[in-house]
Amino acid sequence: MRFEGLTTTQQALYPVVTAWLLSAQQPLSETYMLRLLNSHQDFKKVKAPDLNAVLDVFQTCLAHSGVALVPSDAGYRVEVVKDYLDWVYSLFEQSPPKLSRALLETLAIMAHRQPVTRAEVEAIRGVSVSTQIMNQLKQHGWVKSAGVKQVPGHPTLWVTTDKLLQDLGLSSKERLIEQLDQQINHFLSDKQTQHSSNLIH
Amino acid sequence: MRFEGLTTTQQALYPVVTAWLLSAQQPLSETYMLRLLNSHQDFKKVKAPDLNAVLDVFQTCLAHSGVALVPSDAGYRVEVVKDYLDWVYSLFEQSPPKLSRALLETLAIMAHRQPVTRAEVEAIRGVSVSTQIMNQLKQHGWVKSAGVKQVPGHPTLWVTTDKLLQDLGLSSKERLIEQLDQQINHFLSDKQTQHSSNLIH
Amino acid sequence: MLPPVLTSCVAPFAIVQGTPIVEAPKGLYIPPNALKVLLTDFEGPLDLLSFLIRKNKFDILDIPVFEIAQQYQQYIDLMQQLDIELAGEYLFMAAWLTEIKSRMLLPKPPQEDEVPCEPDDPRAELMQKLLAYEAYQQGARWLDSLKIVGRDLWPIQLEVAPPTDVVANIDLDGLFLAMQQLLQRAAMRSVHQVCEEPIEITDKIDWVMQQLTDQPVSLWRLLVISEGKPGLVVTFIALLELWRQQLICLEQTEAYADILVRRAACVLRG
Repeated sequence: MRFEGLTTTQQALYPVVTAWLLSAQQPLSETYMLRLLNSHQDFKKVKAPDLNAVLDVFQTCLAHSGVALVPSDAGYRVEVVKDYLDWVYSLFEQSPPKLSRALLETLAIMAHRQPVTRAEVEAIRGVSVSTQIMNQLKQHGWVKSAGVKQVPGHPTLWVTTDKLLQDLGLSSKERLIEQLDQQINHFLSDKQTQHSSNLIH
Repeated sequence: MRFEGLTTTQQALYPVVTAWLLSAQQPLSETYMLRLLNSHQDFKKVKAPDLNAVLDVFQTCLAHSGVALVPSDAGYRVEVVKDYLDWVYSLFEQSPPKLSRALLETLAIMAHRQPVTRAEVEAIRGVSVSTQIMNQLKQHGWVKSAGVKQVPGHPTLWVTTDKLLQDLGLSSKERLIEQLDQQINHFLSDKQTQHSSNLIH
Repeated sequence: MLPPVLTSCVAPFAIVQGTPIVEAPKGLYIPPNALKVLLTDFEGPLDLLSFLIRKNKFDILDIPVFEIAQQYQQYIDLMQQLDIELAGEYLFMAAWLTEIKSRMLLPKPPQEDEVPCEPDDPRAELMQKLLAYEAYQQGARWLDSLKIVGRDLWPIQLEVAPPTDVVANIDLDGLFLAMQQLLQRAAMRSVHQVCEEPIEITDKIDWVMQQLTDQPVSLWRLLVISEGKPGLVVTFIALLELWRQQLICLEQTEAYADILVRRAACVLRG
């Protein structure tokens, strides 16, 4: 299917949806995208078939490329095709991969609130923490389980490790927590100043 | 230009290069991609025209979408184009940052004079650098401390980061300083010319 | 009433249909707030000075100090009338300008012929400072003209989990940045939320007690940013309630220091 075959609304939708799919760091469900679109004046009446037509065209565009639009239970996600992963890894050899935002956010919460359950992290982040991220954190040796929480379901409690402190160049866990505390204080006091300066004008 | 118009080698190159461009964490220069490709058995003989043909097709595929393949000083990068930035930010529940004049002035001085202390910046601006500005610069990940100056009080020395270069699309710190130098010298010589012509008339 | 400074400027303050307007039409009202915004927009005394120089089309390498000093003083007076809090730097500059003025009034010592008087120019240092500052303003404008990631564009970086043998770099800056983004999002969310889930005080009390150990914990750690203001209030009430029941101790070593919270039991034991 080609772009030219789309309706005017769908053509207007196309850049928005493609920008989302390529920049989102987690799968985007159809429902979620529709909700976000419908909340906007221009796309109030967009329905699932419109979205699907757009996704079809995007899929066609990505044909032959090293990435593909992959649907899963959680939603659509653009992923590097397995066959070309090794090529992407060869980029990492030159410069080690940066950690994803989702991973760093999860780690920051775990460090600050430890011991903490995965559900508690999710409550703060507002989105779910994927198993992939938990595995990466464990693989790097930055978090470990420290028993279970005495609530129904007995979820695992997570704490940060000495290896994380070493990698960050910090002397103690207290220091790490203290530094994160400071960040929060800065943020809150900045907000306060911004707020009061808004009031002046 | 369409995928079908590519040579066999170029067709084999296409998925590799597209996977790179969409997953790389920094802009990729032509030279860099060619070097990486040539080091591999299959692509020993790949030359710049092959790469360019592939880039052309990719560019065509991205037409109408919310992202574009953009060359910069530092290399090629796929980016969300400005018109759709607000949509991406709405996905992340954020809004694009505004950069105040005070922040940009402070950054220009820090970049040009690095390593530099806050007091030195203040001496040039003739006004104190607010903690809020320093925090914003740190939050963008654009400046970091690099030890202390060996003078009484041991003030922190500030330098710019690699993230700043990436965010500005510049290839190196030298390039940043050089460009600022040019701007500054250009300005100063302009003023000098104006001054001399004032004296003559 | 129009402040005198706006009418006394030589340069036109507006151009209407090609005709420069030097004097404000009578009865024109500038809301004090708008004026305030204009005046608080200056990034310090050097910025104000370079604005005045630009506006009057003066030569920065040959500043007419008397005129500049007078106009500068008018702005300062105006700012004070409008109760704008003036940083000390502004007053320092006013004093400096006065000093330069008086030094220029002193008779020059007899000079040997053909020796340029430039090095003794009392204005030299000020002009040098202004020049350097304006040069960096130019640098800032150049930075502003660039396409900046985050503000003007968003680079696409599909997430690829690294192979197991690759060691990732981590640093505190990265962690701080993540924390920052998290807080920003939480702040945005609390603005957007129309109806919020109520946070029960009894739940909060349970939760707080779970967080506490024998070790003192900073009050900040008990505040859940994503819960917004209602959350803060509920946490506060929960803490007061626990304190009233003598289940926790609150400590503050000095004014404005972190408030530390801990279980009361350890105090009894200690």
